[in-house]
Amino acid sequence: MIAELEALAGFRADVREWCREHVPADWVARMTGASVDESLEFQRVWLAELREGGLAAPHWSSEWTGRDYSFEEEIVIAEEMARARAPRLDTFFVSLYHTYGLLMEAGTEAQRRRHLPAILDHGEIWCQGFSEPNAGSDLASLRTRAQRRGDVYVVNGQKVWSTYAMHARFCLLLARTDPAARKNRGISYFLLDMRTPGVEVRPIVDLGRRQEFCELFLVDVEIPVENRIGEENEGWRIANSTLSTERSTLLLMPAEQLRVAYWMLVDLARTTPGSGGRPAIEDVGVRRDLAGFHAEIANLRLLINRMLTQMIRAGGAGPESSIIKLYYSELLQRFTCYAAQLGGMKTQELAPLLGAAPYVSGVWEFDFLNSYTWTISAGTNEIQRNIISERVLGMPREPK
Amino acid sequence: MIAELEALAGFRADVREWCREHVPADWVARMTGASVDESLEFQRVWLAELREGGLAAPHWSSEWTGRDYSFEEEIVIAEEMARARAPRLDTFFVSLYHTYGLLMEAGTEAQRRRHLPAILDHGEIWCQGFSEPNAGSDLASLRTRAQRRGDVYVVNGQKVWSTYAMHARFCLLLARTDPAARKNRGISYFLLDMRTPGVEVRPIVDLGRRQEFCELFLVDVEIPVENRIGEENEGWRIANSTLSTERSTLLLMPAEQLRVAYWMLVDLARTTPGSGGRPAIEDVGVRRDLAGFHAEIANLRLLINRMLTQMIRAGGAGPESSIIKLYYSELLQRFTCYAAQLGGMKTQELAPLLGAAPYVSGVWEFDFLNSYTWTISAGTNEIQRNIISERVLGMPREPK
Amino acid sequence: MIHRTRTVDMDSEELRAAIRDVLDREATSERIRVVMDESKGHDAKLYALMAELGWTGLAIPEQYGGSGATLIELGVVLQELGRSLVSSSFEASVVLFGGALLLAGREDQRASFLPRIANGDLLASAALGGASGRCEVGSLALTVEPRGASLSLSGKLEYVPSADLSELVLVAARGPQGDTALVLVDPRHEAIEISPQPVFDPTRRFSRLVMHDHVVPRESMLGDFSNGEALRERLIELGAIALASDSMGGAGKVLESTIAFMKGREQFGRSIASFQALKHRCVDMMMRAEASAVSVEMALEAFSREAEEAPVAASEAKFYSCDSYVHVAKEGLQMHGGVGFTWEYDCHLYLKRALLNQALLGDSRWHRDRVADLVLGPATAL
Amino acid sequence: MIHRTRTVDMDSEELRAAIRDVLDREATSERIRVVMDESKGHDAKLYALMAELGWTGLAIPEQYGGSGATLIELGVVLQELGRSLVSSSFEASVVLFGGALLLAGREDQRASFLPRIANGDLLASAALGGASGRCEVGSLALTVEPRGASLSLSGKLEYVPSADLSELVLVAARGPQGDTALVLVDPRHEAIEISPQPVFDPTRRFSRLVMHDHVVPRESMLGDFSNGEALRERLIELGAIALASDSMGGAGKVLESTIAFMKGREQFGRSIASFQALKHRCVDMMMRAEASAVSVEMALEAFSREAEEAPVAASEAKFYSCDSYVHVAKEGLQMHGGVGFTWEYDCHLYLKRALLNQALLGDSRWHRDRVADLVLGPATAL
Repeated sequence: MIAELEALAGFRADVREWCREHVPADWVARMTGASVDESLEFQRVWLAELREGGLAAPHWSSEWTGRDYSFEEEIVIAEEMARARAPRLDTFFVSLYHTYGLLMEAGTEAQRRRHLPAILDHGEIWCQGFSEPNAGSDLASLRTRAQRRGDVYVVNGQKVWSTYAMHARFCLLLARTDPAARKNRGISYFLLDMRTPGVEVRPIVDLGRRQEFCELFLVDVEIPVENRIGEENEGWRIANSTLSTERSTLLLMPAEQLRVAYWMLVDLARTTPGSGGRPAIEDVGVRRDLAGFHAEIANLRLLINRMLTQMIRAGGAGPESSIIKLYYSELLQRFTCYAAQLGGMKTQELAPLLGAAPYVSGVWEFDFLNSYTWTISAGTNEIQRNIISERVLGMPREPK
Repeated sequence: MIAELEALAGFRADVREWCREHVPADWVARMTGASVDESLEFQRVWLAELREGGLAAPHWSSEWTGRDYSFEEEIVIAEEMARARAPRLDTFFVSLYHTYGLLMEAGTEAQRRRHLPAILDHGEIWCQGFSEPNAGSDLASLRTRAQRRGDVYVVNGQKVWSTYAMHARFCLLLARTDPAARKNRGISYFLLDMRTPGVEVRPIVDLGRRQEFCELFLVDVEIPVENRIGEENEGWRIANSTLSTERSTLLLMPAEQLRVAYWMLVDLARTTPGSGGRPAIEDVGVRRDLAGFHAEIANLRLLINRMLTQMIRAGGAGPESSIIKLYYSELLQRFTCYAAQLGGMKTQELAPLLGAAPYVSGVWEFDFLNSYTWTISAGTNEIQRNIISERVLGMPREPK
Repeated sequence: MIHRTRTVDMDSEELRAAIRDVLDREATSERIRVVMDESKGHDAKLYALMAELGWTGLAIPEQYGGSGATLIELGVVLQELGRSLVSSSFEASVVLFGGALLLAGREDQRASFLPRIANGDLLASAALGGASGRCEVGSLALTVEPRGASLSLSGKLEYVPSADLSELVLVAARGPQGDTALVLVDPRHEAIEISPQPVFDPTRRFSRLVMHDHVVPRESMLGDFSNGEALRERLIELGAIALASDSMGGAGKVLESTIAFMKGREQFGRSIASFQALKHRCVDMMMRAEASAVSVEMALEAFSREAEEAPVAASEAKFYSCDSYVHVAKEGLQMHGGVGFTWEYDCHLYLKRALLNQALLGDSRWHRDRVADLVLGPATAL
Repeated sequence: MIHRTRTVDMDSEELRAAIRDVLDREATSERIRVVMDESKGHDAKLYALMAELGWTGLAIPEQYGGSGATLIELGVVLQELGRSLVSSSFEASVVLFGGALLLAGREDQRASFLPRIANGDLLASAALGGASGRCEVGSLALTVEPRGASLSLSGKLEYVPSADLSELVLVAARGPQGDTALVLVDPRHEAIEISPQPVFDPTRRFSRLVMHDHVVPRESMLGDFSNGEALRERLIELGAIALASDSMGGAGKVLESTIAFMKGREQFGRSIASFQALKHRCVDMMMRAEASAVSVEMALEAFSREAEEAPVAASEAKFYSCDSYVHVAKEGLQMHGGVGFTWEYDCHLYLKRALLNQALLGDSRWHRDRVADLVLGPATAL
């Protein structure tokens, strides 16, 4: 579809071949209902496998990976991974995307050398310490304090929604260094060693009874000054500029997975009796709904293609990625809810869950519940709508 | 359904009999595409007919009508008029409801004697001069000025959305008497004789190309002091307290008409070919939609019954009437839009319109377009939602 | 001494207040979580209290030890149980099993079971649907064959509510003429294989029952072959109304607690309950909850006086109220933001219960099709 | 001297800007209203300008006097015409009639008509559907019978676009074997009874054509009986894509003008564009408009290269873009408040056009059913 990718047929064939050889055929069965330790181990093995194939971090520069992929090749890799239903590297998500983006943009050479190889070669896990209990969508109102005392900052406060923090070796931390400054002016950015005394991690049990998110309690935690990123009180600007990088191809994989998931829904419709007892796929109403999802899933991919094409040609993503995230997350939620409802009592049956699953695993009720991670986290969809209405549609802010 | 009405079976039979004898069987055919003058004449004749039957203003006190109906009997009359598909008295709507409510609550005995018999016996038409071009939903910010000069107020300004003002003999007018006071504190309420020099009426052409709404231009219009209602600067309070009276049974007729309209939609589904060529009523998807409307229309009537029952037992309507107006208007809009779409190209054909029609006339596309009078006028549904969220759900107002 | 909740001249709203008062104390979120993590998922202590307070006997005639109220009052109990996410056999024992006896039980059956239901001593259930939990008569996966003075039952039953607690289950089985029989069986009998069917909603318990040539005396039948299918349909309506009641109660609670949460939650220097977009969505939630309430009330009333419109009203209440519950629970979870995604908050429990209610005893498509057939007449060619 | 709008290396967005520049001047709301009140409802002056600028010949090969661009560029014109609510025969003449010649015209037919379409001289139309404007082949209400070297046509055609302006109409007729023929007729021929079928959308004109034993030479056929139905289906897809394009253009404009209106409208001391509930709804409108845009683009592209997925893409673009247009136009009218209800503002014109687009050439149910059949295979028992 994207004209620029047509020339990459050979490269695509190689990636496809690699996936055919390396994506473990039985991983879904093996990992369904796996323990936390088993999942973690599997993620490490899969990271190593990808690294050997040169596919663990296609967006990283060749200095760290030895491979230099064009943006077009990155797109092809993401497409093929989705097509092969490869496991997501979700345990290393912050490490591979946020930490990399941050260090390349605002880190020192020493920080890069210390951390980037450790991520890629040893699977060092990072977490994020951004959200706080009383600063959900209103991130800039965070209260965690970092006070300079000589060569260290002493940090006190509480963080929440820190994914995989119980496994993490380091944390990307935002804390307030100037309480007198306006909300987003007095914040600094730190790398926190999770083994520092005073760091306590408590997992949060989520609605699927999994433990992926954590709370962090920070009591007199000392962070050496050299682990501050950028200047003091510049944390908000740094976080904002690095948050938006590398987002563009991240939606490709879930979007491709949704295309695969469409056929899972069709299968469900074939095997579920419809209202009159005949297979649901023969029900005119169900068929129309399936036609609607077919169109909407196609549109999602087309929207992403349009964004990627623009990035290939002009560079830099605009607000399109917010729009696509909104479109994707709501489509995913409607789609999975529809499936959960279509399957009747059968889909009400409790089923063991799958770690690192595609966002549609086929355990439909779980997939639906899980879709709220997309509509709530990283800025709720309500916040996204505010932002889009103001930045894209140019509508005025609300009076305070 | 309402237990209290069961005892009124005899009364109901009488009203039904009256309707059978008096509602002109051919009025829909006769009035479809009728001219403005023909419609007006028909309204006058129908008012006279109702008056003779003692049914023109069942909510008026016996002092003016010679009839003393209980609230329960009022409900029965409204139900039976709807059932008989009787014409609405929409030309006299302001006269019969707003003027009556106002004069009974805040008028002088002289004002009542002058105006109420003129309405009932001679069909005097009233209009409302509330809205202004720059004060739509934000009515309290109106700018029309009334300055006291001796025994008169001199009024200058512009009003809009004044229904049937071109036919009206009098106008219920709100104007600002104290520009220094806070928005809703400096407003007074007047009875304006439409024949006063300086009053100019310009009809607005609506989206159905009808002329029912008007603009009023007021240039140095003199209103005698005795035509002020209540005290100076008390207009806002008076308008608010009289606006809410007599609303409760007004929704009964449209709701009953929607029940009749349901069977018109079913007829449309029987006579329109569906997607596969067979009648639409055999299409499973259409059938499910029809089942949904059947339930929602039943719910509407049940919501109204619940409100009326409470009024019979405890007196006084709460915020229920806002909720019901919201529910009704959005159901009406979805229902008529659905029908317009179901009918295919056939319903796209331009058809002559019907004055004083039920809100569902069967010219579906027109009915749909016309449904916006319900969602926009007398406080848009957006304003209704604000009000309900604050007054019923107790949610805080937005900061200004 | 505990006073019975209902007195003769109490109206529905007084009854509701009395019930809510008890459940607010005895069925807190903490308590619900303890019970739902137990294998039985039935709050026996609360059930005993409910019996003592007369809730289990509310709609049972006085001659059988009940209070002689109607389904309308029983509906209030169901709404409040839904509101508090109560895990219990109430719906199975009192509504379905008790309801079946009231509709078609012989005098000896009524006399032996109704007093025990009323006093909370008898837990029982009913299995009305067929394979995959479907409701159309063709889906019944249990067959019954008369054999002299006995009946032989073979096949399976799915998603039987609270069956593992039950002394008796009323099962719907397909007869030799394609007719239907409703038969009492003892699920603990050794010839019956019973296995749990856990669902996402942790507040509910279901079992699968499998039997092969399980022989019971002919007297175990409720009604006979000639009225079995009609009775099964009435019981599906009754169950549907119970689920609609549960849904309406749940939706009302989600609305309330979401608004309470929003009022206390500050973001960007103001309570999130002051954000217009959220306010408008809350009004939509409220309208659906209000409309569900009248729809359920109508169905309860129509069913209790065996009105002609009862079948339509029951199905409409089922799909409208259950669809609304799902809508409200989805919105409620979203508006809670991050904490809505946690196990700790109740949002997910309501959403899971809403989805289960929607799927049980005929999903929304099934009930809409049923309404269409009843209101419009059957489609001639489908 | 007027320069042709398109040059070889102009991309779609440059083309769009050039077209919009012209229409912003020549197809103002005032002008649209003058034209729509005329009986023909066709802006002949604008049409001549469009021809001069090369829009009518954009997708016609250079050998026939066109620019040799593709349907993708033509789609841009259609989107912009939809955006400006242009009343003209463009869709009938250029898209449907011109498209039919390009798909299946004989060389002599192409040579005699395409240059005249390109230079704006020939107005023509196509009647592809049957009774009540339906699209399935069984609905065709015109029959054709070969009679030696002639064809005899009997029956009626409904909702033929711009037929009253047309010199020629390509009509779809049912053949004796249940096959389909596409035949050129002259609607002004005395044997053809032509009567207007006015619609709510005042920017469009349709006619009903009735004929009884109207005899035309066999050469009037486009293609033959063996490929007539396939061709008719391609033309329905082409027309559907044109309507989807018109809808997408209209939706984009409604979104823009609604936001502009809101920004200038003050209530309660602030611009109504600052109200959060309205902002969120505008974002929904925008998302639908954006998704329509890519959906239409995909359909144009797939159809122009005769891709395997073109039929699905065409039907998806039709229902998605038309449904979205209706949604956006409804919201736009509501957000305009009182003035949205007036004849003076354009809100109602967009809404009426949106509803008409949705109904024309297969409504959304029809196109969804078509997609389901193509993607899922036909339902075995319906």
